[in-house]
Parts: sequence; C-alpha cells; structure tokens
Amino acid sequence: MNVIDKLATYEDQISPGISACVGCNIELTLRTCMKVLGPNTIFAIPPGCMGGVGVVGWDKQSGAKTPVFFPLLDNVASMLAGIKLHYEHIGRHVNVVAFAGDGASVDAGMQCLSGAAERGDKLIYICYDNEGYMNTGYQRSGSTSKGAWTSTTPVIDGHGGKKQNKKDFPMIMAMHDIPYMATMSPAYIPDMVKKLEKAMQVDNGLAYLHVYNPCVTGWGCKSDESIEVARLAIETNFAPLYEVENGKFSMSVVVKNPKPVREFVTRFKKFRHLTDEDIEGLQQLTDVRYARLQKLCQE
Amino acid sequence: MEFISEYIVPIGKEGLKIVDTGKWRTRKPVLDKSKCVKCGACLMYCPVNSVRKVADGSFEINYDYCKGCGICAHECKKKAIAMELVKEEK
Amino acid sequence: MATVKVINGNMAAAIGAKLCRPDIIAAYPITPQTPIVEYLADFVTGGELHSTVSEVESELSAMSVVTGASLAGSRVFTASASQGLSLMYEPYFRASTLRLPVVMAVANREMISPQTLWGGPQDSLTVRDAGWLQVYVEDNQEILDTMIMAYRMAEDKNVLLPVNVCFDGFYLSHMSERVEIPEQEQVDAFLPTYHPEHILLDPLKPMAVDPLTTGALLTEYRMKHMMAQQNALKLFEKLDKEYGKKFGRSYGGAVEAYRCEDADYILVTMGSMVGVAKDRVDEARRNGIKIGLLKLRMIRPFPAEQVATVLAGRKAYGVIDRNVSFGWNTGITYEEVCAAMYRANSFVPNIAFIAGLGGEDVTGKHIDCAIKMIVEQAGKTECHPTIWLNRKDMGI
Amino acid sequence: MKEIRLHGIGGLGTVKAGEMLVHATVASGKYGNSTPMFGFERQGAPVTSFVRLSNEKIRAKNQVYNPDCTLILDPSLLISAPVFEGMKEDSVAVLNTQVSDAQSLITSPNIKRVAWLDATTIALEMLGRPITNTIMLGAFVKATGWVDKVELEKVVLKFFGEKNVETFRRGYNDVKLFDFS
Repeated sequence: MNVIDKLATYEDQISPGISACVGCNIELTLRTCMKVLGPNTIFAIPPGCMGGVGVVGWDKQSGAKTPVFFPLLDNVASMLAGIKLHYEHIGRHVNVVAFAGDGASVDAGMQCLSGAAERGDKLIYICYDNEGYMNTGYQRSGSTSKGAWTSTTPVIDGHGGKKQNKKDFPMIMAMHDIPYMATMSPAYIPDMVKKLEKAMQVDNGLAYLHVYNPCVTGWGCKSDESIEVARLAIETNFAPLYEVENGKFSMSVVVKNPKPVREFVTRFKKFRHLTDEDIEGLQQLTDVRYARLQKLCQE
Repeated sequence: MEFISEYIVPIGKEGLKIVDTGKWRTRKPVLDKSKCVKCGACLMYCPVNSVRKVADGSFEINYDYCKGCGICAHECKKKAIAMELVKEEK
Repeated sequence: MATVKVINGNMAAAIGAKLCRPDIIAAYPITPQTPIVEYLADFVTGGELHSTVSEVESELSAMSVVTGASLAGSRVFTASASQGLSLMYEPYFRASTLRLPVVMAVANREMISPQTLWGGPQDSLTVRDAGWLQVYVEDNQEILDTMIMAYRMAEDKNVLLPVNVCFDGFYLSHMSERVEIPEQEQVDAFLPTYHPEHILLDPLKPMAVDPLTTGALLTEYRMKHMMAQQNALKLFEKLDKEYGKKFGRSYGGAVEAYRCEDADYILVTMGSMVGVAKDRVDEARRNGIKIGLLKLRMIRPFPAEQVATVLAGRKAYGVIDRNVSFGWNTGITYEEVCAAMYRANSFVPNIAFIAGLGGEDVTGKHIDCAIKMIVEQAGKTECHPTIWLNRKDMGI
Repeated sequence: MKEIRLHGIGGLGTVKAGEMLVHATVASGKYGNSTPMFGFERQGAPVTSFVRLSNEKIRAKNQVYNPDCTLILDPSLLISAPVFEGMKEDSVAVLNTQVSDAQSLITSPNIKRVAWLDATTIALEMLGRPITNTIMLGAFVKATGWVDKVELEKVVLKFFGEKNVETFRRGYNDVKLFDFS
C-alpha cells in the first residue's frame, strides 16, 4: 500500500477536533504517528503543546481513542518504562510511546530518557522539537537555536535573543547506541511513515524519533506556510533527515544543492532581528554539524 | 457522602473530547476537481485529517473540523485548491 | 511453619516484599536503604522471586517506573530514604493522587544539611501530607509483618492508596535480630492477587488518565482520597487483628498503648526508640511512677481519636520526636498529638522533647529524664518550652 | 541479658562477629540483637558493634553503654578507643594483644576477668591476613561461656568455612585467662 492509501485508510486515533493552533504541524505529526502506530498503543503526552491542546482530554472525556496519560514533564521515559515492563512481565505486546516536546525531552526529562535508553527499555520515544516551551508562552529551551527570540530571551532594540547553540539532541541519543534513532519532518510524510514502521519493529531497546516541528505561533510563521518552512529546514541542512540503525548512520534525504540557511531563518519572526553576522554563525554551525553527520554516514 | 462521579482519580472514558474547530476558520479550502491530479498532498499534509480519499481515487474536503489553515492550498502543486472567505451565516 | 532467621531491618523489608510477590520492582541505592535493592536483585537473580527489576538511574525514575507499572496493572515495590525520597517527591505525590497501591519501604534517614547519613524519620515525616499512608515500626519483625499488611491495605477497594513502611535507618536497617518468616502459602492466603479495576492503561479498555480536570471535580477526588485514608485507619485495626490470628503477632493497629490502663502519665513516641522507652517505663513503674507508653504506628492518617482517648484525663504527657517541625519549634508528632487533643476538646499538661536527631542515640537516661519532666509537668497550664534531650547542656 | 561491645577497625569483621554471636544464640532458641555503628564505610576506620543476648525478647535497639563484656579485635584500639568505658561490675574484657600479662592493661576496676591472646599473629599464620574476628570469638566463648560453642562453630562454618572453624578453635584453646580477686 502506498503512503497516501495508508493515511487514507488507517484510523485516526486522535479526537477529530483538538485545540492546536491553526496550521500546527505538530498536530499533523501526532495524527500521522498515531495512525501508523495504531490502536494497540499506550501513549504519554507530558505537559507541553499537545497536552495543552487537549489530547489527553478534559474532565471525564478523552482526547484519543487509545489509552493516553499525562506523565510529568521530567519522567516521561521512566513512567513509560514501567508500563512496558508490566506488559513484558505478562507477555503481551503493546506499543508504548512517548509524544513529548523538546522541553520534556532535551531538558527536564533528559535524565529519565537517557536512563531508559541505556537500560534498553523498549519504548518508542517521539520528540516534537519546536525549539522551546511553546505551550507556556514561547520560553527558551536547550533546543532553541542561537539568536532566537523567545519570551525569556527577549530582543529589545535589535539586541538580545538566545546566546547559546541548540543542543544536537538526535546525535546525543544516537550516541547512546540505541537500536534505532531517526530524525523526521512533517514536510516529509512518507519518510516519517517509513521510520515509524521501522521503530515499531525494534524489539531490543529504545527507538528514538526526533521531529523538527516549526511552531506557527511561537515562531511567527504564516499558518499556510507551516509545511513549507518545515521543508526549508531540511533543504538548508539546518535539520537534516537521517537515521541510525544499530549504529549505522545513513542520510534519508540527500539535499543536492542545499539552500543557504538565510532562506529558512528569514521566513518567520523569531530570527527577524538577526544580523548578517548572526546568520553567518548559524550557517557555520549548520555546516559543521552536517559535515560531522556526513562523516558518520560514510563510516 | 454522595459523589457525583463514580471515579476516584481523574480518568476520561465517557467519550471523546471534541472541539468544534470547524467554527474557527475565516477562509475555507475549495477544491477544483478539474485541476486535481490526485497526488494526495492535501490529504498527507492536512493537520486535522479533514481530507478524504473517495472511491474513484479523487479527494474531498470535509469541513466539519477544518480550521482553514490553508496548508492544503499552499502545498497543492497544481493550485487546485483555493481559499475562499467564509460567508457570514444569517 | 514459619522459619526463624537472624536478619537486619533491610532484609526484613526485602523478605516482606518478596513474600508479597511484586511484579515490578524499581529502586535506586541510597544509604541506609541500599541493601534492600541488593537483596531483591539477589532474590530475582537466584530465581527465588519472579519479579522484573528495573535498575533505574535515579529515585525520580524509581517512583516513575513503579507508578507506570501500577497504572498498567502490576503490583509494585520500591524503597528509598532521605534525599532519595525528596528527589522522587513529584511522582511520589502523584502516586497517591492517582490512587495507586504502591508499597514503599523507607529506611528513615535525616535530611541534609549539614551532610549526614544517619537515622531519623525527618525524610518521610516531611512528606506526610502527600497523601500516602505512613506506618512507623519498632523492630525487624514488625517491618516484615507490616510489609505484608501494607499490601492488603493499599490494594483494598475502600482504600487504594500507596503505603510507606518506615523504619529508622541503622538502628533497624543495619541491626540484626531474630525474625520469624512466615511461609509463602500463609502469605498467599492472607494477601490475594491484585486485580486493579479503578484505573488502567490497556489498549483493550482505552481511557485517558489525568485529563485536565476542573476544580469542582478535583475537590471530589480529594474528598474521596481523604475518606479512603479514614477507611484505612479502620481497616488497619482490622487487618492487625486478622494478621494476629493467622500469624500469631499483632501490634495494636494504628497505636499501641503499653501499660496505659491505670497510668497517670503517658510518654508518646514511635520508631526504634520505643523498645528502650518501654524498658524505662517498666523501671519507672518499679519506682512507683504510674506511667504508660503510647506508640504511634500510623502517622497518616493520624489516629487522632485513638490518641486523644488514651491521653484524656491523665496528669501529664510528653512526646519525644526524632525530627523537627520547622516553624513550630517542636517535633512533628507533638503538633499532631496537640491537634488531636484540641479536637477532642481535651487539655492535659504536656511537654515536647526532641531527641536522636542525625542518628544520635536515644539512651535510657534520655528517657528517664523525659519521664521525670513529664511527672513535673502535672498541674501546669502553660506549655513547657521544647526540651532538646541530646544537647550537651542537658548533661545526659 | 548480656550486653557486649565489640571494638574493631574496618576490615576485621567486627560487625560480622557481632552478628555471628546473635545467630548462634538464636539457633539455641534464645534472643539476640546486634547493632553496628559506623561512619562512612571504609577500611581502617574504627567500628563499634553492640550486641545483646538474652533468654527473652529484647526490646532495646540502641547502643550499649554498660557492657558485660568488651571484645577488642585490634591492639591499636587499646590506645585509640575508650574500650573500657562504662564497664559493668564483674565484667569481662577479651583482648587481642601481644602483651604477656594483659591484666596490666586493664584500667577499669569493674572488670573481673581478662582474657587475651595474640590474635593478629595467629590470623597471619593461619589465614595469611590479619582478620581476627573468628579467633576472638573463640576466645570470647571460652572466657564467658555465654554462647554455645557448638552452635557458634556451626555459624562460623556457614559464614566463612572450615578454615575459620580452625581459627575459632585455636582462639578457644589459646586464650589465657586472669581473674582479679
């Protein structure tokens, strides 16, 4: 079955109406992931955008058709590990999945996630990286890019913004030598579907999926350009698509003539104050990280 | 003591929580089937799962929950989807 | 037939847990609780216990793993102390508000600073208002027996709350003594298999756990939680009697009143110092002082009625705390006892003692001094300033 | 009830020695408890262990201040630790020392009997390591008679094996006794 037919026929596991922002590509990522994962899935939505928009639910109603719960911001992976251990203990297969933002993954929840990865807890951990705490009003996180405006790294009279580089978190997870690590993008849905299917096949440890999801509201994008902007992150090599299967790195999408990073960062508000020098800095970081990745792919 | 709820911890199982997001839109996507090449981009990228594939292999937009984001129109390579202003209902 | 062994308090907790056959165990090492984790790992590796153990990277994860497993339907066990307990505070609180029947042993240890690792219940008493049931015990046999009762209480449909079985670090955790270990069949007959119904993450019965909830509904959950705690108070007395019938040992339920019937004076305390205090009460009786001892076993829920019933009408009472209640300048259980007396509309002259902080030894002489001061308190209407028994200027 | 205070340094098996006394006593149908007191666990640091033995259930779980017996596993502790503090009247001291007239080392008037031997030399000779605990337990049993020798031998065998049963017996046989009149 081709991807369109899969997406047309798989049941949507999320409430038909959830309060995500208009044009939110995380909603797209969530629905796509859950369609592929299917009904035999328990998933955790820690505090963050997808929790805030009601995926877990409201009072006695649920926001999803499969079991879903709010873990704490900092214990997503270990709470899920407990659930998975229960099902392994009774000998039943269930997909146990995290759908967590970058705050709950690269910052507060990193210890638990790293522990679960090291122990080989059999989870599928999906991190939607929108570069900050978008649900609580656009604060910076360890995943926010250098220079970005956030509400805790404000820009006043053209000065300010985040002073540090973004954590290369997919690489950090890959270095745990987990069985499967992949980066994904809402602009590359067939690639996403393929990677989810691979993650579901992993039976000897943690599968980590990192989705680069530009945030329409927090970043100041136009809602209809939500996918285009996500695509530009790939086409500029700013957030390259790759996977690591049992230690083997490979590029999922090779961009033949990468566009300058400038084309990506000038498309929305959070980088609009950047000077040429700042943009050059982001370009250099992109080049360095991409070269490192290429080297790993050649090994 | 009488309680309203039978539950002792917060759990949701009395039904799906649904928000009528169809009311959010100011513009709505309108598909011109004559320009459509049935590539499925609209279905693939619709964040609210409002595009359906029908029996003849073509696509239809369901307006119940469509938020009017315009992604389908923007992503359509053949410009087969137009965003039209929603008329005020009387 | 029970077997008799010489074991330390940590082993008593580990064997108690083992006899209850938990499905999932997750705990992180911290002095003085560490051996519990090691013993259980040995049981599992040696094939004596068919549990799944998760070697977590922190106490935060220990509590998170067991709450996750409990949410999915497993019987679970964890253990911690002191800084470890405070690191798990976030999921700790939540285990109770999710009404998960987690059982957790606490080898009580003082909180830093200054740096310390010795015994004292400051750790678990500080989190007494996080919704758990807390039982404090006196010796190793009571650790083991209480572990078994704890699972029955936690999993009872009218309770469904997590339980802490607390025992003083080092004084009990590392003290070896004679303990009778019941047979597995006996325990199985007392503790049925756990079948969760109230909350469950299972794709065959999809539900959301913890959707956003309004204050009105949250209020209802809190009321039910508080009622469940009161149910636990009654159940604990009942279980204690049933346990006594089946295993030959019972402890009096939420409190134990020792030589209180005709007592003019009562000494109130808990934990590992109870034994030496009973010895000194006997000695005081030999010297003509009519004193009894009230041992607090349950601190949450607080057995207010039982405490007030025992203390009402006496000439004086005193409470020895191995902990402090910051802001009150007394120990924590002293304040709880005072509140119970106030609610019972009963005033008895009284005095607060603090002793044994940071694992300092509470000696017979300390208890003798406390008894003397309680006797002197008779007839007074003003509260006596707190006495710090271990302070050098007390000269004991 | 008999209360015993064991003085050792990390690595000598002081805590284990206390526990073995309890094991043997419980095996005889009696009661006992053993409470170790130490700081951060490491070799070479002073370790004290408190043991109570009784025909009845023992309630006290605290330290021993007025021992019926002090058991000193290393000679250095005679100088570095208050090993004779609070001794009960007519009490017993069991010493590991090379001194030939150990009664001269006793500074407490309450001690009635002194038992001593050069346990370190015996340990080095028999085990190749200066671990004196089982030798000292042999000396203790001979000096006090408070614990059944056969039961304690069984416990030593279970804890450490045949070789330590030999060291235990050597301690029992070699210990010298002196009673103050």
